Amino acid sequence: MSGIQIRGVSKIFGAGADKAIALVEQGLSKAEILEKTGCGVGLRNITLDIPAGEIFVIMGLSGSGKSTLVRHLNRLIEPSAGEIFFDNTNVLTLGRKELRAFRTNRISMVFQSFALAPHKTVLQNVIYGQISRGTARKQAEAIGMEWIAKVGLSGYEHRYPDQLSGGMKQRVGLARALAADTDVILMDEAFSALDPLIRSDMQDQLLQLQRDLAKTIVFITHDLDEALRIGSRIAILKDGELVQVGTPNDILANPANDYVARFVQGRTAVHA
Amino acid sequence: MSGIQIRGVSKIFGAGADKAIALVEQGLSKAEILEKTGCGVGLRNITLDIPAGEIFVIMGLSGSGKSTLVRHLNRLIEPSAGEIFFDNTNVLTLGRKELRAFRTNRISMVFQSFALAPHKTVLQNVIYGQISRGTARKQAEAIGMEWIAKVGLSGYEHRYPDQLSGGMKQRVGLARALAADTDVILMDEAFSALDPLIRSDMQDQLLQLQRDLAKTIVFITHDLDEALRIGSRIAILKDGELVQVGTPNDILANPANDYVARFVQGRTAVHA
Amino acid sequence: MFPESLNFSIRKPINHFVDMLVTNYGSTFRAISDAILQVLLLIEGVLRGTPWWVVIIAFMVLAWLGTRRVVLTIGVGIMLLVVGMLGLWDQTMQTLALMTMATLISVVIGIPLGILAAKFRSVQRIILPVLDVMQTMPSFVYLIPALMLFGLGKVPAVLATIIYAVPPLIRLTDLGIRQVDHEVVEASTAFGGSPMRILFGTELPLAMPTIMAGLNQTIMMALSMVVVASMIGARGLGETVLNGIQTLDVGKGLEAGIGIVILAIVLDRITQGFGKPRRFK
Amino acid sequence: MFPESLNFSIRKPINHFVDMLVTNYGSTFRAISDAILQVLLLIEGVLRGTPWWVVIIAFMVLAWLGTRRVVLTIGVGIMLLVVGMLGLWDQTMQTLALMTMATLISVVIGIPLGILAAKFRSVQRIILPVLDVMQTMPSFVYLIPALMLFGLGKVPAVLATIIYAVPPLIRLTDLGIRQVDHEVVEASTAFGGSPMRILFGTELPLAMPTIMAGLNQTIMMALSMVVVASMIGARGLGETVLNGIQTLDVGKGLEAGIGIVILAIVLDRITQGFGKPRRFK
Amino acid sequence: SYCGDGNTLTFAGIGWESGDFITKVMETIFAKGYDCKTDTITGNSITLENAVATNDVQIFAEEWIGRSDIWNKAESEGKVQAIGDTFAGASEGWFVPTYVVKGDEARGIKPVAPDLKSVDQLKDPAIVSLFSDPEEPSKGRFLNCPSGWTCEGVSTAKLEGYGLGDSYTNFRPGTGTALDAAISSAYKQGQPILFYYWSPTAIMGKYALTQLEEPAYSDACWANLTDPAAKHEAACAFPSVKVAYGVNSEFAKAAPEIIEVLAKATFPLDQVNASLAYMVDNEVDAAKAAEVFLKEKADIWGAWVSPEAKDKISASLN
Ligand SMILES: Nc1ncnc2c1ncn2[C@@H]1O[C@H](COP(=O)(O)OP(=O)(O)OP(=O)(O)O)[C@@H](O)[C@H]1O
Ligand SMILES: Nc1ncnc2c1ncn2[C@@H]1O[C@H](COP(=O)(O)OP(=O)(O)OP(=O)(O)O)[C@@H](O)[C@H]1O
Ligand SMILES: N[C@@H](Cc1c[nH]c[nH+]1)C(=O)O
Ligand SMILES: [Mg+2]
Ligand SMILES: [Mg+2]
Repeated sequence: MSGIQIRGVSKIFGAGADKAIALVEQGLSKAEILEKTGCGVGLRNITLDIPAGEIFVIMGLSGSGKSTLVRHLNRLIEPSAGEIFFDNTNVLTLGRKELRAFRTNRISMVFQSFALAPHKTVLQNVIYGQISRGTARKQAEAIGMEWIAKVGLSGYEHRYPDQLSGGMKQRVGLARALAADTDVILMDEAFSALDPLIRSDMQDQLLQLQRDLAKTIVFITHDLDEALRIGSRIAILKDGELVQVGTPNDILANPANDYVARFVQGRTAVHA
Repeated sequence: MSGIQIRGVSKIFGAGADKAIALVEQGLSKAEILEKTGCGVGLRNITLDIPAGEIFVIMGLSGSGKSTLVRHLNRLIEPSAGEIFFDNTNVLTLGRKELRAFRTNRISMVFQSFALAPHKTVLQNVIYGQISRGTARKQAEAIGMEWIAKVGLSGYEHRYPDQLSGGMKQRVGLARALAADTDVILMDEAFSALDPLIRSDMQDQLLQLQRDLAKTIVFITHDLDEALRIGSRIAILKDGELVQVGTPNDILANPANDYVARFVQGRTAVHA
Repeated sequence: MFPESLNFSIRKPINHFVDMLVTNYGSTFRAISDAILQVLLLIEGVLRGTPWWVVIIAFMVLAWLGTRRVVLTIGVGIMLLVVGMLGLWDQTMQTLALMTMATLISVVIGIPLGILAAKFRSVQRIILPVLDVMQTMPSFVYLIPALMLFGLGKVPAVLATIIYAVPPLIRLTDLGIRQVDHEVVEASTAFGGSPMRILFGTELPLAMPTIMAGLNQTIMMALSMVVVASMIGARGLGETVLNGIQTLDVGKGLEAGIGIVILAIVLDRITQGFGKPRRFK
Repeated sequence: MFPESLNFSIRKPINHFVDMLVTNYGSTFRAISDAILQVLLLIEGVLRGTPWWVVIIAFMVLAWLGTRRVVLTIGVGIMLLVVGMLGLWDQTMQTLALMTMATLISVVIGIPLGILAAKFRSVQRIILPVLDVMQTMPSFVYLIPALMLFGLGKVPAVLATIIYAVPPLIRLTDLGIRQVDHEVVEASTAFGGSPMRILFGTELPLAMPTIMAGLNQTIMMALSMVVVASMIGARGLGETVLNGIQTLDVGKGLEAGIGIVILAIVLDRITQGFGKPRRFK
Repeated sequence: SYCGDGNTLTFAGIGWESGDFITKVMETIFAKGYDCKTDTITGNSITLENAVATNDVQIFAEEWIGRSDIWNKAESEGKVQAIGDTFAGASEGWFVPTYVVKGDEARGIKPVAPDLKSVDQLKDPAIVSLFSDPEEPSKGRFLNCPSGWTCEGVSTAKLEGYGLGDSYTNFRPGTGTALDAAISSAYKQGQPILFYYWSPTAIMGKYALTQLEEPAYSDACWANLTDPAAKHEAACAFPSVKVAYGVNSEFAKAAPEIIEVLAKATFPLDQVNASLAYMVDNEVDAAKAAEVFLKEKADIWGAWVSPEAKDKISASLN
């Protein structure tokens, strides 16, 4: 297991990406490029190693490109430039079949906006990954029920998403990703809608997963406490750029710049 | 200004609410009722006073009925039982016209799931409340641009929601509610998708609003720090029931029961 | 087969009823008919009175305004030119007048009814079987009495076209509005949007793709009625088709048929263009 | 009007082409025709051979299975009984056989084509104008050559019905799939769903209301072709309508028209029932 | 006069070839010779007959008298009347293509039923299988007149009267067009086909057809055949038909000068056939055939009109 390597990845949204990417290289700011070309800069020239078997936390301002970055890892988004390696194979060169196999077996995701199938019950949503992989329905359901219980939704397995509260939907998304039992789990603000009790419970489960099964977890959060608690390593983004990567202590002790310092200031007192 | 009084409000979701409400009165648990009738218990017999001019925080486990409760306040949901008074008028007896006037002038809302109009630009979304009220478009746009700037989205005013990140969408929802300039603002996890910097900025703005303009703000959050920082009063829900209401210090000092104690335990050390 | 002892028939009462209508109210219906006819003749007069190249340019301008697509705009011009070159210009203008009127009335009737059906379950309950009847009752069954009441020609043709063509617009307006994301509507409601504002500002724009699919079907079905229209004496392309097929002249029928298809495509592309939100043009 | 000097005509070549086809390839087409006919006769044989009450019960059972609604099930029974009592049982069964076949083939062709159109812009580009032609080219223009090639009767009737009725199904399948929430599809993709699984598990179920609106239109339009079908010799209700209107017997035409409407409603309600997700039954 | 008062003279735009041709001729005569504003409204015959009754249409140029219910009713109510004879000698009957009986060497078709002469031979199983109906292979197919025409009822009655009901399907195409298409298709492919047809028509002129013999016409037999309620135990040939100009009665009163022309305007049957053949051979439409007829046959139509009208018409043709 050699983790994920991101090499020089940039992403431009909108038509005319070529022109915009040239401006990116000239070092124009995100706002300037938006004004000049109408293109949004999602990421600019990110190079980053995500080691296997760790919980890797990504933080940053709203709109700084966190979701965009993790969506590159399972190729929901194609980069405008750059390369991504997963266990030394370039993810961008995978054929359609390989990509599918990669997605079923190696990588799963919790979506920031939940993205549940509205026509499926909680249980059907949760076992989607297993079924895609070809697991027998019975067995998949057993796995699914287990995870539904673990996220505290027992009794709701035959309900539909529109009958659930926001946090419950998020937990369905969580159970779906966890039930898929992949090596890597991408978690885009996966706990943002949870109350503190359930949230800390979930954090514990995540830590346990990582410890027992050596899962690689890429975790986006806005909660510094959470980041410090579960992250082996933290990356901080700003306006699509990588500002700093390091262990929690590194970052608390030596913030790379003012931005990072402000970002972590609230908590330094508590944990440093 | 005499705030909002909630009197014995219960809400049952699903067909056969009558039967379920009888069971609620017999004191059966939410899970039992779900199993017996297939009905979800949203709220059970809530009686609560929300004073005017305060930031009133609602907390509770995911699925405990917080969203359901605030949706009663602007009558997006009709209660199965109970009454709601706003400045001493029963909201439930408002006619269609009065209800509309009430919504345009008195109460606005930030939705947990954002609920932005996908076919409208950021600006058009933000000024919706003002336009509904009959403000001239020019003036409404001036107000809108101001709030867009305040939530940090300048430059995005002519973008569409699907071009924004999660947190940016949430800020559009926020700006929409604030631009409506109503006496009461319902905020359903309005900051959940924001990073700490923007979040604390928003908290400051909220406090300022409350102080300067004496707005009544009903604020749902999962972040105890936030609740303690901005809340004049905190209510805690569990399984649709009101467990405790009080000032932050009350609750930290004298948790009504074990549940509340566990809920606040993480932070007691810091703030008590 | 089915036992004859159970049979009953409504033939005679219906026939007597029709007879009675014709005998006693014929003149009333004629008066109505004349009023409609005046409007029709006006549209037709304009279309036929204008030089052909002005009409073509006008349509190209419309296509451009609606779609902002160069290829399509030129395509519209070429297609209309082909119609002219096939020697069908005058017939095409007559058919166009009829179809424009029928389509306009269909929109004016169809969208509001579709909205009502979406808003009130009771309206939907009543309207759906009526639409089934309108779409499947063979036109001639009601055309014959209509003919006796309104006389031969354009007026019953417009009526029949509307009856046949309006249902998909109603159905798809209904469907489109019902499918609009409930949360977005809820947000508009929460901000005190009036029913009208919600309808025009949120529901209709979001339902637009489905409604436009309905309008597309309405136009297609209206143009599929052109031949039936000329069976009851409406001039235009249908007449040429009818003449072609009655004399087994497939080529002649095909030429006029092509004219009808071109009209359909031109009307459809222009209306679809106007229905598309500006953002995606 | 349009200057005659610009005119051209495709009449003669077309007519000669049709002549040539009929003269030289008549037997090939006849063979195809016979194959289709066998299937049709089989369906018809079953429907006409079964006692009427068995047919009614079978339809009621289907209605129940599809909708689980008592009133509707009884309604279907009563409507079919009315058809029988109007003395139209045998004709209705003949028409039903034709319509069942046409609808089945339309579904088999229409939904896959709609899916392809939704998936590939190029397919959509090609298919849309073809659908315009299919819907608006007057049936008789292609029916005349068709019946010269396939012979008079049921086979060209089925073909014409399919040509006319399949477009809305294709269009609305296309639209429905395009409208499916992009995020849900993305989630399925992220979990490695195969294109087939995404299609059948996510896109089709979510597009179902729109696709069913298409099927509804297809059934309506198929039944609106019943009279045209009998103009080329297909037996059944259309023949009765035709006979009624050609002798100005509005009552007779109306009775048979009611039969057609009833068939439409019965077929529509049953298929809509099966298309509705179990959750909402 | 009617036209002089600015009235429009509207013709029924009847679609079949002879109707189309005659309408075009008469329209030109009145437009050019009598300065009428003329017009033609297309439609199927039933709607047009009705339109004559309501005076939306004034002249129906080829009305087969006494055969359409709607016409009969309008006539009995005095709303319409028949004027003159459009042509004499129209005929109808049951036909097979001549190659069925005699073969066609040029096309390599062998006679499949060399002895077939009369309707009573149709019962012969060999003949039945010759005309086999693909939709009901055990029976033969008799291609009747279009559904709803008077001739359809009569031929249906005859089928019963000749005892052919069990061995033939009574196949009614819905329209004349379908009937024509079926006949031309079979003819071009050299297939056997048994059908009802009439003259004058383009098909009759274009194809070699053989009429099957039937028992002699009698009034009693005809009365039985035309009564749909009666039982038909025997049958007989069609009578000769009267084809006339159908006009609205009010119009007839208002326009005696036009009625006078119509009363005289009888087309010789062979002339109609010749014009129809001209249309087919040269692939031209009825308008062209009418023009040629007017140019070349002034001796025929000249007798129908006043001398000055004749001059005006002739002048307009050059
Ligand atoms: N439309 C609905 N149909 C059925 N049950 C519903 C519906 N909406 C909410 N519920 C149920 O009501 C309960 C309370 O939901 P609510 O959305 O109020 O929770 P919440 O406190 O806001 O939770 P969260 O923090 O997760 O947003 C939940 O058990 C939920 O399943
Ligand atoms: N589909 C899109 N089209 C155009 N711009 C986009 C699109 N998706 C994202 N962006 C832009 O890319 C930038 C980064 O977005 P991203 O969703 O990655 O932010 P994020 O860091 O996840 O923010 P948040 O914390 O708010 O979720 C934003 O400026 C956004 O406007
Ligand atoms: N349609 C008329 C005239 C006609 C007979 N044959 C051909 N045309 C009839 O049935 O009597
Ligand atoms: Mg994000
Ligand atoms: Mg909530």
